Amino acid sequence: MVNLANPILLVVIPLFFTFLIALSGSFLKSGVKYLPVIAFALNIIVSLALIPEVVKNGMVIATTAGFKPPFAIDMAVDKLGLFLSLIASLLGFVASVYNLFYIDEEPQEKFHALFTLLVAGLTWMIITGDIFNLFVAFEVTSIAAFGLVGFHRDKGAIEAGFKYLVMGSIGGSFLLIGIIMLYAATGTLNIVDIAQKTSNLTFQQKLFPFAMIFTGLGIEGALFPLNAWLPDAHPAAPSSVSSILSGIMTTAAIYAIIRLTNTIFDFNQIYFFLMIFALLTLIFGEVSAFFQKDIKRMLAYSTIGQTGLFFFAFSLNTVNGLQGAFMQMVNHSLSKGMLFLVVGGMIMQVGSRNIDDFAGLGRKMKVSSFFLAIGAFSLMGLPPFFGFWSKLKIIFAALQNANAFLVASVVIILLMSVVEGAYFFKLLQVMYFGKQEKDVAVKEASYGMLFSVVVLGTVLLIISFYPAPVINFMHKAAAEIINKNYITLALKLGGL
Amino acid sequence: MVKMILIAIVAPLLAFAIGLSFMMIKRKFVARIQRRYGPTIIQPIFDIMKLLLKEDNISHGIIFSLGPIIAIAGSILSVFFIPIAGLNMLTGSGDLIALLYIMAIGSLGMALGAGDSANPNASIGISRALTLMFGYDLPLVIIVISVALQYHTTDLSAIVAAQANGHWALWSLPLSAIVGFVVTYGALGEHPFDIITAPHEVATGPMVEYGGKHLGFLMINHAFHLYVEIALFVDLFLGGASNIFIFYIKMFAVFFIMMMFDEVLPRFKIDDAVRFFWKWPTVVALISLIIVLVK
Amino acid sequence: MIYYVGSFLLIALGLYAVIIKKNLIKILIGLDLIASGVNLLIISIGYVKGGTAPIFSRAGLKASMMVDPIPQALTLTAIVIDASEMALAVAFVVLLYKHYGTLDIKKIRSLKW
Amino acid sequence: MNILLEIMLATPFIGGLLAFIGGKVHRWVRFAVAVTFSFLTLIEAFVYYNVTIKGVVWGSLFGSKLILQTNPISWLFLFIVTAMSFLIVIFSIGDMEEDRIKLDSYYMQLLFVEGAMIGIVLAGDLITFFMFWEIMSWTSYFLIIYGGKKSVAAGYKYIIMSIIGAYSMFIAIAMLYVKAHSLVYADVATTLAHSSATFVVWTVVLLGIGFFVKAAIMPLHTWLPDAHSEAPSPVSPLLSGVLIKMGAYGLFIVLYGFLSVQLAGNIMPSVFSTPILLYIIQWLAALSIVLATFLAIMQEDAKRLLAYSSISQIGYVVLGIATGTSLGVAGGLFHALNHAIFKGLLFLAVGAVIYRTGTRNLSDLGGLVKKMPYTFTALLLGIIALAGVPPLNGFVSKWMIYEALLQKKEVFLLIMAFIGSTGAFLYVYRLIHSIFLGQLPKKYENVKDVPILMQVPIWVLAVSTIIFGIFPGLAMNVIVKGMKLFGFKPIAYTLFGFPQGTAMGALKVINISAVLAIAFVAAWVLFLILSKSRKVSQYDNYAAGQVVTPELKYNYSFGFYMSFGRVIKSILKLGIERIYNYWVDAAKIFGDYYMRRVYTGNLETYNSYIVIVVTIAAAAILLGGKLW
Repeated sequence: MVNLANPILLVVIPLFFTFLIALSGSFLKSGVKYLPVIAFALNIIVSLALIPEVVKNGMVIATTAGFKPPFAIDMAVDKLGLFLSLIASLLGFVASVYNLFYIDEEPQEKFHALFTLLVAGLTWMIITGDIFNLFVAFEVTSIAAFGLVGFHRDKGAIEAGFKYLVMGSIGGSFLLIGIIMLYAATGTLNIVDIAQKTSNLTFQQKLFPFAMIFTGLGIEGALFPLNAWLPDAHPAAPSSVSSILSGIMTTAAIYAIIRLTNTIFDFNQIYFFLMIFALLTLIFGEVSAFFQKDIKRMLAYSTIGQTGLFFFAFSLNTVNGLQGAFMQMVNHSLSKGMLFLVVGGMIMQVGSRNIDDFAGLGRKMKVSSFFLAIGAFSLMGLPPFFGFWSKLKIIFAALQNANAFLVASVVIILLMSVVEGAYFFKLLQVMYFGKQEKDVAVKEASYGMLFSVVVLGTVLLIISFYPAPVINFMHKAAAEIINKNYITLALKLGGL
Repeated sequence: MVKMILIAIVAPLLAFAIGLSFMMIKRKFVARIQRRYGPTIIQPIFDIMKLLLKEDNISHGIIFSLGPIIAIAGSILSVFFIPIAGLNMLTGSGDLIALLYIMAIGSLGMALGAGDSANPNASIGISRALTLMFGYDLPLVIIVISVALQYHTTDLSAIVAAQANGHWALWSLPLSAIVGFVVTYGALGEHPFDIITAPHEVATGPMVEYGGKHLGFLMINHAFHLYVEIALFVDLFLGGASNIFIFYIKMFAVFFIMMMFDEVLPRFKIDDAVRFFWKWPTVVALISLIIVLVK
Repeated sequence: MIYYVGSFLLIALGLYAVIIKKNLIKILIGLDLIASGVNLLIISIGYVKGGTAPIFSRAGLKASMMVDPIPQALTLTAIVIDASEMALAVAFVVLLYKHYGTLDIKKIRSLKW
Repeated sequence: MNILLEIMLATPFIGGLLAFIGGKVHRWVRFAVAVTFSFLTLIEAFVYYNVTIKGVVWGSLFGSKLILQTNPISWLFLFIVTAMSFLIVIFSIGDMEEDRIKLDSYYMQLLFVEGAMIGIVLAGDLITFFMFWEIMSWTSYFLIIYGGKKSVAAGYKYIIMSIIGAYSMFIAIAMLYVKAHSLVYADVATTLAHSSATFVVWTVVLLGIGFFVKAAIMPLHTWLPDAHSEAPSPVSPLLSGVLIKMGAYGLFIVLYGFLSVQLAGNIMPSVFSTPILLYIIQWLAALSIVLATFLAIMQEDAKRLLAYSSISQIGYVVLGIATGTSLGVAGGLFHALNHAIFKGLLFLAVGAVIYRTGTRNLSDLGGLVKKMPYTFTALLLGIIALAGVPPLNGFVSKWMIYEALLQKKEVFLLIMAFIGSTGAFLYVYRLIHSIFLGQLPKKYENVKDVPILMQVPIWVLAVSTIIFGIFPGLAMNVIVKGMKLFGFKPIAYTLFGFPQGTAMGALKVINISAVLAIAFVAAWVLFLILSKSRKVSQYDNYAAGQVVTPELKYNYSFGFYMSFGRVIKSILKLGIERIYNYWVDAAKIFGDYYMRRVYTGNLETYNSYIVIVVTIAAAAILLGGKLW
């Protein structure tokens, strides 16, 4: 019996399937699209199997190649990593189910291979315990994403893909510089090992790699002003890909920043700057989203805004703040992932991305519209959806030990929430109460696509109405990160 | 019990008699001012009798007929809340503030009936009546408040009692009394405030469609109206009275002064009337109110 | 030291090309310059002057003489990644030229706001 | 007994879902479920009549307990919510017909709004309160936009203003949470008792903004006229009668549940023996009363007129609640009940008219008294109550508020309150005159009175105006008992009114109504004794010799108070909405301008952003981690 509770499987399974898809594409043809579903179903099983282990020990560490850390590449899954990888697998699973009915453009096998690779890379990024592996995962994700953004090969997609590629590879280079500087300073690549050795570095010695890593990951994590590729790339990509990009990729990148900042770079001076970044991201994201006519572009800008929100919560650098950030991450991953899937189905039916053409969809695509409304409400932070709890937590955390700046930030956040409400309600009222001029034959999306949406929506609804487990879990996870339990646990479990 | 029933019957009749007497006097008085001989002094009684006993009455509907009835019912109700000559009647069931609203019942009922006639003149008349009411209500409530604050009560009988032995509010609140006089004058709709009925413009306004017994009821109502307004002024500022004769004399004095003004003044435009009430009477009343507050 | 300066100069040059140059191919060259600069940086970190490969079985090799092997491994990985990225980028440029008929980045801005 | 609180809270939500599912089966299933569950809620509400339950814990969040509670004050609002919802559901069955409007989720939303409002009044801590507050906002938004094209814009304005108000509350709640880590009402009260004056004022102001938006107190009222007038007929009474009362309830809880008059008086200066904060609230309420009355007088649209009247009447509620004396607060709370009754009645009656005629433009209507006599009578009772004329219910509560103000010598506020009431004569008369009196337009000659399902709720409310007018003690039983819990001295009252000593005068409404009835009967008898009158056609009219025909629009109904409008011209010009629009437009232009300069679509610009960030980072490194 294979021990399923091995984090390496989370990466290896989808990677294996990636190659399988690429290889078998020529003779399996239409069958190839089922492979990602299997891959991510397996991934979900692995993640679930990891749960008892992680709960028992606090962390599961797997090493490769028979070495002991720090020389071996290791995968370390702690509570938060597990949760995020679970969400990544779930989102990958539902999106690949969605793809069965969504992708009809050739070359299919390449799309599915890249798609599997994308999620594999993201999972890898989340669970890796090795800083260079982080870079590799980052690049794997990026390259898969570049390809997927340009998948439609029309004017917009190519342009968006190219812009993304240029910015992404610059980001990758900066990330690599940062990693190398860390290696130069400490002589190791294992995160825990680095963390132990950075304590005798000067502030500037730490700041330089941090700045580089921050820039690199910030490009992927959609921080203002590094996020200019995002509003182009998300709409251009196929909707299932947008769902992954928006739902997991920004989250994963921000997660990496959080992990590295808290574990390796142990400084307090920097958070103020991060907060300014976060607020700018929030403001520009939400305000820009307000002016959009293209629905996917609007959601993309909204992603930027949400990123700003949870990055702000992280930059508070308190247990409560981190807890709020993680809750918001979960909320954003699920709701935004779901929204993109819903919208993809709608665009298929309507044949346009213009919001005005969505008029009257509320009556024709009832299930889709219903879940779109739920996702939008959760993002706006309206009760009783999960976004409400996370927003509550973030504001509570922000006002802890409040000074004038924090109070002003809270006011900005809430103002931006109003803006968010403004555009989401505009969308909803166009959908439900707008009059369609053109007489398009619109029907409900296919059951397979709805299945994905319903699964995500159900998960969102479940955590909305029973938020306590998630909230408590996130509290523990946040406390572990702040208290550097990651290091002690990793040391105990031989992660070093 | 018998006394109560007696009062219940006598009070409205008395009020009606007083009001009627004023109507009679006025016809003659105005004629004399205009160098006419004028009708016989009991002409209003003849008028009312004639109207009530007319055999051909026309009506535009139930609401139309209800109008005068509600008007009279409202006026009779008001009579019971104004203490007269030591009789407090129902003042324990409704104070000055309640009275202000009770006095409105009649006019609103009247408005309802007149509105149903579908005659534009009637509607315009009501529009004017309500606007004018809005106009004089502002100074009216201010002086009511000043009186209430002066005597620390809104109970009208207590106010009257506090003014016994010549401690009239007229002396302690002279400014309020003046405004009160103007307001009462406006409420009675005499010149220059006869905008509501203005025969030359809106053909007697709300009453334009009424005739026969309806109009007779309205004339009866007018008598009550005269009584209620002037009696309220007397109670508020002239200390009421211990017996009916003194009360009548005081009322007559007020009415007499009013007649002096009547017929020598032209007519306001409705918005000018409102502006007038919201300007000088309000300012003077406010000054008086502030004096009470500070004191 | 000179390696560090050189590598950073390369990176700066690449950034310059990426920002200032209008031609898509030149931008790609800029990207490649950045990547090369970074690779050079990695190599130079592990480099020991006069050092040699860290083969433990070879007799008489002192630890101070050994070149750190990890950066070299890293560089190899990075080169592979760069290469694949570049391939993808060139493919994009070809498609862009097909769609827009130009290589001027200033003219390729149908997506904005 | 206690678990019933949770059941009661859940009932409308379950009912809503069932109604939605049942609606798929058949429309009558939907109706039946909606009626059953709203009735069930009403019954459950009566279980708690005059019962006080403190703290049923139903959860916990971030270390703060989530609590449901009830007391007589809550019950008062609970009663308003459940009773009105039940009546509105019944009315909706008649009014909202399948062929006129799509009904999928109408009853679900209706019951959800009810449930949310029940949640608000039963909440025992601020998180529960805030949660249901937000749920109420968005569920009611969906109800408003059922009204068609125009209502969408109105609903949009409503939801945006609601969100702004809610977030203002949110900041205050977060401040309180951070201070005490518990948001249970009792803990909040102790927190505030040990806080600085600045903190208290900020808390109250921020919470107050949220409540004032919902209660539409004057500078924050701009959503109400649009939303109330554009919403479907059965929804308007829910909004006007019930929903805006939640703001008043919240204000009551904050002012007297958290703070108290003594406490407020200790930490801030007093004017007219009222803490200055309360005094400012009173002024805002009084301004609402007067200005909204002026605006209502000038309206040409029946529902808009009632909407402005709602702003004015809620002003009385808030004015009463903010007096801080037993009499005034009791008056304010009583007026909340009364306003729910008579404004619900008026909106339903106007809704009935709209149902039959399809218009709410006052100058298009007229003469309907002959066609819809029952609706007319009910509406007549409603306007009498609204105008505050005895013996109906509006009079009693207004009288209490006047007396309370007079006792405190707050004369300027009192004058404004009086003016609002006299102004109400003008607009209510306009309403009944233009709809029911005067000339009957030819196109409405075949109009019938509305079906029985719509009559019933209207008449239940109409009878209530009489009952609560003549027996104010019925409501006082609850209010006085509840106010004792909040530290108010109980006021003396009888079933029929207030004895001498409670206020500066006495009141016994039953005597007023009895004498009025006798006088009416006497006058009527006299009228009947006299020779019978002959009914003539409306067109047989004094028209200076002209012949009036049905084709001619003879009635005077457009611009009824035009001359009065000239008097208040300068006041009408003040447009708060214009100021808001100006700022919103400015913000939009500003936002658009910057967005266009950031996301230019030019790759070079984007790349230079990266370089800028790196440069800033490099500068930070060179400066030793400090940029300033």
